[in-house]
Amino acid sequence: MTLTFSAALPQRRFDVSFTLRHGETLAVLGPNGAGKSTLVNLIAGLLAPASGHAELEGEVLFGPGVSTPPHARNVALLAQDALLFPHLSVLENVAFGPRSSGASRRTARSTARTWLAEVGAAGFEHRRPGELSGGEAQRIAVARALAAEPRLLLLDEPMAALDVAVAPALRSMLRRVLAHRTAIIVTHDVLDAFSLADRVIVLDGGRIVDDGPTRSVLEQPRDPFTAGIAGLSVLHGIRTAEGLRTTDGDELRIAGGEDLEPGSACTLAIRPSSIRVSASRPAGAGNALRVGISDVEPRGDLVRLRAGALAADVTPATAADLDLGAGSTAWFAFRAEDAVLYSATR
Amino acid sequence: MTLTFSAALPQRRFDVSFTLRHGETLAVLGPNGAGKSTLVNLIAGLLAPASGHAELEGEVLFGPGVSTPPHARNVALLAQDALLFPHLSVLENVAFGPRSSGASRRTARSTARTWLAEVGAAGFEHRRPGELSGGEAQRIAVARALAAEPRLLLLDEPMAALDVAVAPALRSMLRRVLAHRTAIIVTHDVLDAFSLADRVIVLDGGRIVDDGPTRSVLEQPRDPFTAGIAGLSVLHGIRTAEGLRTTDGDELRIAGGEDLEPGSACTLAIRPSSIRVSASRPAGAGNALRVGISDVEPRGDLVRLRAGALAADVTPATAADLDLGAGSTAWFAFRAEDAVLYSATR
Amino acid sequence: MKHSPGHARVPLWVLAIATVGALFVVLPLVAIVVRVNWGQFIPLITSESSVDALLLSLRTSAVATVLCVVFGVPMALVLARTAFPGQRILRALVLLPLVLPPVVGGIALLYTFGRQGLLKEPMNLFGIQIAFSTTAVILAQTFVALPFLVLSLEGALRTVGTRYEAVAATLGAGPTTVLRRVTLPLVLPALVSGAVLSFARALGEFGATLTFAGSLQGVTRTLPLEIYLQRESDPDAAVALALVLVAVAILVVGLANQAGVRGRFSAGSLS
Amino acid sequence: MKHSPGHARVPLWVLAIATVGALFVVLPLVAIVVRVNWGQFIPLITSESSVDALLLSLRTSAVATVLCVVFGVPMALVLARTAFPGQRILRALVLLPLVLPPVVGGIALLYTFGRQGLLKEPMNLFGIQIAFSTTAVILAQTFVALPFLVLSLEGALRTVGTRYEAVAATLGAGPTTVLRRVTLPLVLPALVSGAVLSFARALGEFGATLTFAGSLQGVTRTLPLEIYLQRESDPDAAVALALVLVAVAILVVGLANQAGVRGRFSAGSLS
Amino acid sequence: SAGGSSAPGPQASGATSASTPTASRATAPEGTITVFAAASLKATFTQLGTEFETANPGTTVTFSFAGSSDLVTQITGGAPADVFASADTKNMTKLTDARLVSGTPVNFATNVLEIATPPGNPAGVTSFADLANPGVKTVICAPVVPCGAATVTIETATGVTIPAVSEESAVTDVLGKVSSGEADAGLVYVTDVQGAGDAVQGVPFDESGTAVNTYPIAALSATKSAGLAQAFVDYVTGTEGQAVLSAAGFGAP
Ligand SMILES: Nc1ncnc2c1ncn2[C@@H]1O[C@H](COP(=O)(O)OP(=O)(O)OP(=O)(O)O)[C@@H](O)[C@H]1O
Ligand SMILES: Nc1ncnc2c1ncn2[C@@H]1O[C@H](COP(=O)(O)OP(=O)(O)OP(=O)(O)O)[C@@H](O)[C@H]1O
Ligand SMILES: [Mg+2]
Ligand SMILES: [Mg+2]
Repeated sequence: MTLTFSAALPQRRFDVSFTLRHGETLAVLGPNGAGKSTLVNLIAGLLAPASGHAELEGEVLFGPGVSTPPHARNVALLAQDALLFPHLSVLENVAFGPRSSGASRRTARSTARTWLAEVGAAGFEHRRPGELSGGEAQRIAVARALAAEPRLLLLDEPMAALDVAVAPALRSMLRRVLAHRTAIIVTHDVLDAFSLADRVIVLDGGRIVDDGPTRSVLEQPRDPFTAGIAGLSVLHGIRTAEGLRTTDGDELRIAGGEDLEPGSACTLAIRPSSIRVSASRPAGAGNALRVGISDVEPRGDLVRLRAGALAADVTPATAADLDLGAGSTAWFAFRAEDAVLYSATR
Repeated sequence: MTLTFSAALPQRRFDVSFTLRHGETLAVLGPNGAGKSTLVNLIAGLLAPASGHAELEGEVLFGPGVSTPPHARNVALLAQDALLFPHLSVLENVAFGPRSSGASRRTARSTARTWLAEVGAAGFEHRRPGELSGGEAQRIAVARALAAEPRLLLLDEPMAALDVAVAPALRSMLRRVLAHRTAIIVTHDVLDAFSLADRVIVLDGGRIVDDGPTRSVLEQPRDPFTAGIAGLSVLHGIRTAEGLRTTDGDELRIAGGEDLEPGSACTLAIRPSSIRVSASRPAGAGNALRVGISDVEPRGDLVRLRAGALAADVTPATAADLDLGAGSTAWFAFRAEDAVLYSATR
Repeated sequence: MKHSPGHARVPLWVLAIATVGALFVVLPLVAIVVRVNWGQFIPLITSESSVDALLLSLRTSAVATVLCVVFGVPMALVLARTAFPGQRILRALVLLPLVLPPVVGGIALLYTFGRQGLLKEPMNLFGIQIAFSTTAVILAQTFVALPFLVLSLEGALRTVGTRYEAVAATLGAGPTTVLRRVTLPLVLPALVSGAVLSFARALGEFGATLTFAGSLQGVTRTLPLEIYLQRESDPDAAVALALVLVAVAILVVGLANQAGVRGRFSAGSLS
Repeated sequence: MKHSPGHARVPLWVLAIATVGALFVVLPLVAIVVRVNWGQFIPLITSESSVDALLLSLRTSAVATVLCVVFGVPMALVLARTAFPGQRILRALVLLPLVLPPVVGGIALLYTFGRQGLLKEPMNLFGIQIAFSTTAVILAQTFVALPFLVLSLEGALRTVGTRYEAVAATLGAGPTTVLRRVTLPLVLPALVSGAVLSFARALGEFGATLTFAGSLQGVTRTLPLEIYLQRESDPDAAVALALVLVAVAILVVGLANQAGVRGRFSAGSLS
Repeated sequence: SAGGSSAPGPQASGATSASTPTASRATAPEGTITVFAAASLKATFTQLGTEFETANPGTTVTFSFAGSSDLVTQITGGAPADVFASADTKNMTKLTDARLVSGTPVNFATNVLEIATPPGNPAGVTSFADLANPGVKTVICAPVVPCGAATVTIETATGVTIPAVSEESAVTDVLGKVSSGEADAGLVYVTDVQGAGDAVQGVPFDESGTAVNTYPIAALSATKSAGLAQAFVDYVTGTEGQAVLSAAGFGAP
């Protein structure tokens, strides 16, 4: 294990343990206030835990009575704010890490130039941070963290301020770089998780609520938050002979999931595009649920209807025909073969 | 017109004019450094233009020799940074606007409570900004801007730090609120534009490169940036009898677009999911282009292949079969009826 | 970062040098304490003239501090938030009372507010007589203490920047509201420490008072003047009184620090 | 905001009060200028003793300022960046030389570094003789000027916060590197203005020097002492010299301001 | 000014016998001495020093002028003084008590009080009794300093009580208040009035004889140039010295 981490911080109701292998990239997902930034700040040494123990490549980061200072941890952190040093030029900002680890001014600058080119900011070398737009500053901050060549790279929402024209380029650069690195990336974007991470942990309220390989966590999400960012709806319930009895008492017929014990806790996932919406109970033997619409959200050529944890995409024409609005009721139906059933425990 | 705006700021190569009707919500899109924040700061009075003139509901904001101070403009700005006043509690932060416009402490607080509830932050009233996570702070900042009840509301990427669990709720709240308001929202997210804005302007390099109703701008994008965030690929060319001759010289057959003059400049838009990818020229009379793959990006259950301005989504299995990587070549094919052809000028 | 790790934030060599510096300031105090005639301490400091001097000093310094805040805050704001030709010269002039040997400062005040001074005519017109009055003491103290407030506040205003003020303005707050509800609260710690500095400087003021206001028990003879006078006849009393002055100063500074710390907020955290 | 709109940033009433405050500081200077015997000005200020005094003042104040920076920066860092029991008391003690009437300060120094002082034995051991030498002048000036540097720097350090230092640490910069490349550059404007304040205070120092260092031409008689002495016999010369002191101070402060402004960067912008 | 071009280096302040650049001619007595003298002696002693140096080539006399009690504090604290000239006997006694004086101090001058008024005497003060008028703003020395003690003595002798607006701690400060026109009258020494020239106007009064202030001078035991120090003391108390002092308004001892 490259990183073993276990720490508690009761003031923030934070208590998390996990390990990370060498070269592995971990995505940390979770809603606002889940403790994602707390986690990376603890590893970086900017916060001290109340109790716990962490090691990186055999060296103790913190433990009972010990705490390695941040600069000796070999961990670089890119925070939500770019926090470029306002008194240094962009080039000197990026050269800061190499200089700090003893490189000559010349070497540090050429390293910095390389990384600036990598993030597509080669022309900004002599600007001051105050003269950059929000996204530009964030790109420079990415370059600065990478130029420090840390053993463990921590990225706290590095793409938050990036536009779609820049994000793919930066994402593919990060993918190239993170392939050889141990890294933890905090993100709200499922695409970052898919394209950058080998593994995902999902935090909520300061605890790990899901943990596993990226694909299985995101395709078989255990909780509504993960389902939400994966673009799925989930329903929880008990395995029955035919399929699932939901916690609301609806009986559903589902194909697959034969390996699951009847009576065991199960989760069902379904894409919003697989759900058909109608005003009255649809004819036929398919699965159908009577739901109250909680929200109607236009999404370009479609309209997304939310009903609690479930979502359905319909055309604007359908939405208008059914005269659906928040507060009205409708029937959501789907075919047995469109849903995925899996165990509620990983 | 509620807002007429025309301003130039040569230091930032910024030169933009537009008007906004009462109750209209305008989305401002554009890559990093396009001048979006510059635009809103000019309207808010935090930047002074080199030249230009602007009026809001008949009152001059700025003009040759005049400049209304920010506090008298009746314009509230929510910036990219939350910038909550660190010395005030969350409640006092939100009550700041009402207090400033003369409300009693009591009234201002109750207004503040209302708006805090609207953004789902009712429990945070007595916290200090230093004790909030990034996303929590941003939600409070939204409430603070709304509580000021401005004539014009400026939102500079209000959702940038929000997670997917919170964003839909906030977005539907904003939709409700913006329906009765004149507002300008800077965003990188096409969903914000679709769900909140009546009209869109696209900035690039300090100029307006596209302008029009939300749907037409996003569904018939003129430039690659807009196409990118709308999830489309665009090709530019000249209308021919059968379809389009691209700027690269490829001849394409396209259904529709009969109203376009042969020989006129046209744009073709297509979804990445409508493109089939093969290693050799596909049989049949469909449209096919030989392209060099520039990037391969895993996206959950799909892989997105980028080839210049074009993108295609394939399954990981297909990607593996074709052994595609950055630098390899492939054929992109699509059916005539899957593409949309429209005039390059709006 | 509120919960900062326990490890030292400053290099060790910094700690070492700081210790030497602190000793340099603290040792002289120790030297005074050692020399005090403790047997006679209470009678020495409770003599009528000593008590009069202490009370006068506290009263005048308090009023001078208020004047410093009233005039110093606007001056700092003008220096930090506006730009006009000659501003640099004005800032240098405001520093003047710091560099002026107090005796020269006293002469300058005399030449200005004295009976034969620059403002002789307007003052005669209103029948104002400042010389040899407690008012003169307060003026002298304000004159030497004002720069402390202006400079510490101006620095803080520049460091805080104008971002929060800009946000407040877009929320509809006029300049006065911004000042009252955003700017001043943000620089409160600096304002408190500037006021404490001013108070301390006013409390210790000697030369300008002597030259400008004279030295009459209960009217113009502040504690430093009393100490100076006692030295002639009774060095023990002078040392004892000096210690009282030090104690009062430490008390005030300590209390103000506490208030300042309570009013201080974390400037933000990394995440 | 770099390109701030042209409208005034401060309310008008603030401007009005600030003007009154500025007049209060500037008028006494005008009064002095008016009283100078301009016909005799050059001969008065170029007498040998005056030139000696001016040169001595500049030399000692420069050395004192260097000492203030050397010891004051670490002290400010320790006060702003560490927490230890008794820190509040230490901060109050550092303020001490501000409140101590300079004469008392001089006595305290004499009690510490004098022939019969607290450090008599270690100093005799090394054969060090400080009192009544130029070294004593420098010590006295450093003693009174040190708090200026410490306090203005400590305030700036607190205002800047530790976010940038935290980022630098995660990039591998050790405490000394962080100090040199991040902390000090960020507070450079405050450091410069603190040093200027110290220099100005050292230049104007009078009471402690007189008591601790004596008044020997070319050795310990600095400009303020010369002015005090001249006043007795030749008030014209005293006023002329006072004006020279003021001019030197304004020059230094002006130059430093310029340097400070050049070194100052915008603390960030809204967007 | 005093001391000529002989600005002694720091080492000279610790060792008074050290040679200085101007003391290269080898004649006896030679060397450098430092004289600590009361501030009121500045003008006369500066002149005496120059004359002494001319009379004794190869010698240098430097001065440190301050209030007598300041000087006593400094000498007690180890200041490198060879000769001390005090403005009163009380301060000299402090030094003899501390055994810092070699031999016995010699009185070399006396001084009496005089009324000083601004030029033109705006309040029309003509006698000591006029000072009792509350309309006359009078500044005097505080009783604890020599000139103040003298004032009290005269007040007691005459039965006149002065409602002073200020009790200063030094003659200089009294003089400053008067010369600036701030006060209508001040009580200072005759020599101070004379030394201030046109800045003030003197009003002598008969009762001044009831309080005569005596100036003692002595060589100090710490001196390393006892011969030169004694030579200077002798010079001051001798005919040349007395002539200069009496020209400045001092009385004979
Ligand atoms: N300085 C602080 N003091 C006390 N509590 C804090 C502080 N900073 C954050 N918290 C609390 O700790 C919890 C975790 O915060 P954290 O910043 O780690 O969340 P996050 O997962 O990074 O959220 P986001 O997605 O909004 O950045 C939240 O409940 C937050 O309110
Ligand atoms: N203070 C400044 N001084 C000079 N140029 C600046 C300053 N701030 C921004 N710029 C430049 O002005 C241009 C527009 O910046 P602006 O902040 O408006 O971009 P933006 O569209 O908001 O970008 P983003 O999406 O990254 O926030 C950019 O080229 C930027 O480099
Ligand atoms: Mg966070
Ligand atoms: Mg922006």
